[in-house]
Amino acid sequence: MAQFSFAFPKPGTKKLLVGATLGAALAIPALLAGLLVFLVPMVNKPLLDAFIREKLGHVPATWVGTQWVYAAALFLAGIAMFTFAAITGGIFSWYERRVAARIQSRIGPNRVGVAGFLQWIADAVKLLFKEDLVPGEADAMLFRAAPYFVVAGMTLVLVALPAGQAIVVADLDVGIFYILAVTSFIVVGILLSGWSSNSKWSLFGAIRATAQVVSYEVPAGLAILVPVLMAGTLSTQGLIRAQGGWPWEWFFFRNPAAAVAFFILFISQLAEGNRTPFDLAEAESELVAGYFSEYSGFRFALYFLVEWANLWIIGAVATTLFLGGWQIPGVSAQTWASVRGAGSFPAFGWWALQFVSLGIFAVKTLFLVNVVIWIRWTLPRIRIDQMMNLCWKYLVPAGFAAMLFTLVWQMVATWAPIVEKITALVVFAATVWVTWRFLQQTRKNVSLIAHERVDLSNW
Amino acid sequence: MSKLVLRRLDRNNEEMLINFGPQHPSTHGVLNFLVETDGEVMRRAIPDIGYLHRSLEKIGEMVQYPGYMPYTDRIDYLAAMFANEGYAIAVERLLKIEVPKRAQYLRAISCELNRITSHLVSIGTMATDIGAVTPLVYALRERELLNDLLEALCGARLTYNYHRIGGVAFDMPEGWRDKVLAYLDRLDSSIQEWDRLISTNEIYRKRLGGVAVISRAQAIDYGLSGPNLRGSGVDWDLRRDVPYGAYPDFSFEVPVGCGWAGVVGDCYDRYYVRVLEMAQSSRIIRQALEKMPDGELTAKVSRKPKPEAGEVQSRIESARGELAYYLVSDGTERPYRLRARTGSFMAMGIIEDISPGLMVADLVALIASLDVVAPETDR
Amino acid sequence: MGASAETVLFWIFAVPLIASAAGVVAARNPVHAAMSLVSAFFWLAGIYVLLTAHLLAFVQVIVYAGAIMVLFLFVVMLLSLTDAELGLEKLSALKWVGVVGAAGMLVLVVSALAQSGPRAMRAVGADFGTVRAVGRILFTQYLLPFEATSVLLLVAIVGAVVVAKEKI
Amino acid sequence: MPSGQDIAALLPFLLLVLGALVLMLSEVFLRSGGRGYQSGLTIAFAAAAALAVPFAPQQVLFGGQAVSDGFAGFVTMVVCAGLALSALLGRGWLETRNMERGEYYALALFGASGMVLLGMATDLLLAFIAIEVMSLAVYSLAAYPRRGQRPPEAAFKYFILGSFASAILLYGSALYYGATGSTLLSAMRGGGGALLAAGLSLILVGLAFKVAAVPFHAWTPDVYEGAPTPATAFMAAGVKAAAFAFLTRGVLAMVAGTPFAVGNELGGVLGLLAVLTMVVGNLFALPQRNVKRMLAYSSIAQAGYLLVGVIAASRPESRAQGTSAVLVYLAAYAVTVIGAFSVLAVMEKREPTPDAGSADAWDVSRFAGLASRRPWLAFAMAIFMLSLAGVPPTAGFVAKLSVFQAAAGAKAWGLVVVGVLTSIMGVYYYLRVVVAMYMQPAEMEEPAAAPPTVAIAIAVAALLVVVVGFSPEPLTAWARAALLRM
Repeated sequence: MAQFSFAFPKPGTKKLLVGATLGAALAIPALLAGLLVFLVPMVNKPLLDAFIREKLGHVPATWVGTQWVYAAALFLAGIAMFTFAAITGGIFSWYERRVAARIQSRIGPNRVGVAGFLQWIADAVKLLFKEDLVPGEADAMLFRAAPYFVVAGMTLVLVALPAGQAIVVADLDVGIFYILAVTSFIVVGILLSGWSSNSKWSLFGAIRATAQVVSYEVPAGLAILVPVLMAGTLSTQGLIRAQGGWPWEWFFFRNPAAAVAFFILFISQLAEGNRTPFDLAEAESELVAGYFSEYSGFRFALYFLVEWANLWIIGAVATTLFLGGWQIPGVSAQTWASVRGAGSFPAFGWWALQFVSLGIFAVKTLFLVNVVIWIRWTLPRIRIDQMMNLCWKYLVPAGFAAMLFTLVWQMVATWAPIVEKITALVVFAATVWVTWRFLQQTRKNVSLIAHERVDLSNW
Repeated sequence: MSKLVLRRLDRNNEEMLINFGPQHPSTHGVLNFLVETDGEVMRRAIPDIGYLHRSLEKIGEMVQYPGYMPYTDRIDYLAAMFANEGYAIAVERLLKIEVPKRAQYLRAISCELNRITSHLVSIGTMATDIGAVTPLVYALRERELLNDLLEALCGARLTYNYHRIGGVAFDMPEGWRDKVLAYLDRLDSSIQEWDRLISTNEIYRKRLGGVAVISRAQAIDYGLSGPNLRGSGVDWDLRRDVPYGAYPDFSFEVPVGCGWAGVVGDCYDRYYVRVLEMAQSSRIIRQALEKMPDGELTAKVSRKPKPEAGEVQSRIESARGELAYYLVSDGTERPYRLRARTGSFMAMGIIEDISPGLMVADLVALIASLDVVAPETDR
Repeated sequence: MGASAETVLFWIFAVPLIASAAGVVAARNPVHAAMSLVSAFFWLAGIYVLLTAHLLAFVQVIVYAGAIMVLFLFVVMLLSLTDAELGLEKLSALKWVGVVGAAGMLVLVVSALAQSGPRAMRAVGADFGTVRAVGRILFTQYLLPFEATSVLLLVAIVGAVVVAKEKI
Repeated sequence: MPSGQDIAALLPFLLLVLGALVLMLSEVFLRSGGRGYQSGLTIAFAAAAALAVPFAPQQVLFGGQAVSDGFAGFVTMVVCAGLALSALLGRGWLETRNMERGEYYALALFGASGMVLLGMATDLLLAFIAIEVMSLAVYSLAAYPRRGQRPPEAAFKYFILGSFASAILLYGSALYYGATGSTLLSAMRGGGGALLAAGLSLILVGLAFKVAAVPFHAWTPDVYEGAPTPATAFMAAGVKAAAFAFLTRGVLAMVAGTPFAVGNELGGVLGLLAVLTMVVGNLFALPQRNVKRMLAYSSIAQAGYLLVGVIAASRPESRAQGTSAVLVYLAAYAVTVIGAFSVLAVMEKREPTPDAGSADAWDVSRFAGLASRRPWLAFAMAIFMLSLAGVPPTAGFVAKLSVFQAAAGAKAWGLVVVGVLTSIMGVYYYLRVVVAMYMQPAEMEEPAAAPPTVAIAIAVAALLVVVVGFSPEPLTAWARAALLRM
């Protein structure tokens, strides 16, 4: 990539900015990880009790209104998750622009901070200061309310979405189903924003988005059923606990149908998140900006916050269901228990392992986030009838087939567990080989561009 | 919107009427389409032109013959060389001037380079209109390099004003020939990269293949020309069939649509004809650079030419189809009448009749595949 | 959590539920009415959660708020009725009949409930409302209605397509 | 878990659903060529379902949610017969209008499956689902010809009011569940209380709508008139049979289990409903010159007579007599009304489409002088009219006689008197058609020839009506044998 230059009036400014960037780049992830690891597990009541008892030296039962303390802890954990979503969303916005620029042989944002790292803060501030316009003739109340539905749908998902062994706000019995359900807030928000804008393009986009999301919920639901059948639970943590740390213990490899289901889910999530090649709802070249054409300022920022925070959700859901979640290779449930120690408040090693599990989860998720970004900047958009065809004629039948196959497969696996082990290894080996071939082909394609890269800056 | 267009709408409430433009990301300039849709399917799209009308033909009657040359740049700012050349040839015919060989070669080179830049924009925006953003950037990257070359040749990146009555303005700068040859090498591999990236992309082929098919007969009836005509399978190219300038000296092929991704005459054919034409342009430029004769840059032309009364027409193969100038002289130093027949204007005419039954997303593909440029439509 | 927090939560869910239910009836704009219904569904889901019927709560959200109401809104928005088409607010005789009928219904239900009085509630099992428990009961005790529902949905789809088709 | 026996008992229902699926798939895979096979397939599946009835084990199914007994078997037979006859009618009617498609028969089969299930249901939840399967199919059938305004309008009216009735039924079921802790009809045993009474009355309202009892009948004339004639015939025969089957079960369960009995609270309501329905149905039918509308009001009136049978069945002393009377009436009415609608289908104005502005499409004057032009058709129509009026020797007479006998057995003399008087009133408007056919000169153009399948349907229906009229014993014996298990 071409080098980028800074031209600041005073040398001190540059140093300051570099420092700020580095500080932010280190501090923000550390802050997020700390928030997640220390605050979120505290929602667990025994853990919080133990913390108050052993670290603060109080007996919670003697307090006035103990349950409000628990409620406050819950609230704090919720705030932590929202902060996490907002900050990752912001960083993803910068990251996607940099990746897009790299793909397009551009430089991308590079003015605010080193490599433009603080660009997302600048953008957020700019958008907050812009006028919050409501078009005349728009249904002002619904127009104002619509973005909150969208944000609520995204935030509520995070409640049941794990990020580590004990890092989940609420390990619901209906976990993954809850995630599917609260996502429907987003549809309502989109529909409202499109209609209340009183613009034909907005309505067009909203209707496309709704048709798309409602349709793709079906294959997504079917694909989710495959790991659910394999784990025998809907709880997100239960799903992860049913998998293992090594790749061949992941659901993705344990069952050929699960691999298919992974791709069905991934495609459906792209569609539900309105990402290319399914970005029909905000198709710039057709619908201007789709359902949020008329939005500006703060509310516009909310849509984009959701769009990028959604990246994390796409990756995290797929990781949870198919890629072993936070499971650390070689660390079993017994290890977790022994590291935790006998005391009611866990020992240091347990907290350290939480960090590791968070790291593993984040790496897998971020890999999928990268894939989503690559796809977005590579593929054209499909047409609405093609999108519907793909959903109803291919993904839904394939989802059914995968589900039925899994039912049979579970019986076989119970009858002869060795079959599952062998399959896992075979599928894993096949995946490695396919990845290797893909990389080779990519190398070849790159080398086919015979001419040397031209320096754009001075030619 | 103009009353004229409104009068043509017989509306019933089942359909939604949308103004597709004049401010719209994929109208390629200031165009408007009145789109009647029934859900995603269009009943029809009525083009509403004139937003970029600048009286260029009338201006032609006000200025002297050489003074009009910079105005021709504005007829089609993406392919200004052709507008230059067409006007120059028309006036030369009026004055009965023979253009020197070297100037003819330089005209061919500049025009073919311009054809490549124009087609790069066309296919790049086409990919963007279909939803892939990256290919546009690749196309523009290649075009920037080419613009550098054209800037070195004539001092401008967009409105070249390079051709003169009787020849061209400047000779090749030193070292320019090698830079062009180096660029053409790069272009050939870029086209391959382009094919891998987008032309063979399954989604792209599905989006364009079989969409908005213009049959051979329709294309001829509606007066389509250039790549749009050849996309419909008509083997017609003025450079070969009604040769002018230096073109008889070069050997090249004329790509014709043959249903690469579906039916002959669909959007993909029109798109891919352009991709192939870039390679042919490269071939022509190589030959021209190789055979470049020495000689004068311009013929002897007076500063204030006063042609005899009469009328002429010139036809050239522009990037957007046949560009024809019709000039009437009354013996003074200003034209009595100047008229430009442009490819985009003719292409706009077919949209209303092809659009019924297409989806809204297909309209975007149709407009992009016809490579309509607003200034050329309105002039 | 103790009883008091639960009570507070109950009121947090119940009051807006009634308010949005009233909004459905009172709203003149059909989109506003539909949105009130959506919000009523969400509050109702909250009450289900309070009753430890988690699965039911989220089924409620995904099916009603997520799918049915979205399609409903879809249609209402596409119709885009103007004020003129919606008609003026008039209390015609038929409306009075409706009011009287609704009042009668209210009296009937309230008096019936009042007469039957508070009854001892059975304590629910630990797995009450869990996916496992609901699934077990659906596939044993309610197997026949459950499977018959699939026929019902199929009929609904076929019927909708037949009715909506432009020509036979 | 369901046993093989449970599945075997459900076989009629399953066969009808299978038939619907086969017909839908046939439309996908056998699109080319004629569609004559579709009505044939429908009849085959109806016949198979009917044939499965005698083999169904007589037992309580699925933990008491449904029951397979003689009563349900009889209702299944009636529904299947109605389905087969209306499929024959549908074939001719749809083909001449070039709108024959697999969906029509699939929907009819689905509707029949709902009716069969409703006949077996002893659980409010299952009954609700069955009612919805039946109703949704019938709504769509009513809207099936999308030409003109009338069918969609009729279907829409039916749909809105029907959904409202379903909602009331559901609300009643919820109160019922609140009172008893179960949706099973048997859960009423020992129950009582105001909540149960409220629930039951709401359920009754819902069911009264489905059987078109006054004052919940308002939809009937418009829907019967607007729906395509074969669909109307199927609707009149099948929906009535299934809804009455469940109503009978419900009333019997209530009488057995609760202090509410006929004669005091709800029975009085039922009696009032019966009287109103008989009187109002017949009174409104009197001035109708539109034969289709007249038949609609007639079907309301018939619901009144059936209610009399249900009331009789609710009394312990006339239980067996009452239930068998209801069954006989349902069978007789189904055959007769399909026959009548078949003749009407032949006679109705074909072009332009039956729509607003062509109210005379079914005017009685179209029948004028039919006897001289189409003596057999006129003869069949006369038989059906006489049967509807309850004139011997027809099935209608047998049905009315058994209902009134049962009511007399229950000592419900008031109902008997009202029933007989209104029947006599009914003779007037039924005979108007006969008079027009036999005693008035022809005014209209030559009526079109009956398509062969419709002719078969008319012939079979007429034959059945006459045979039952002359020797009612097999039918009544069968109905008596069809025991109702609680």
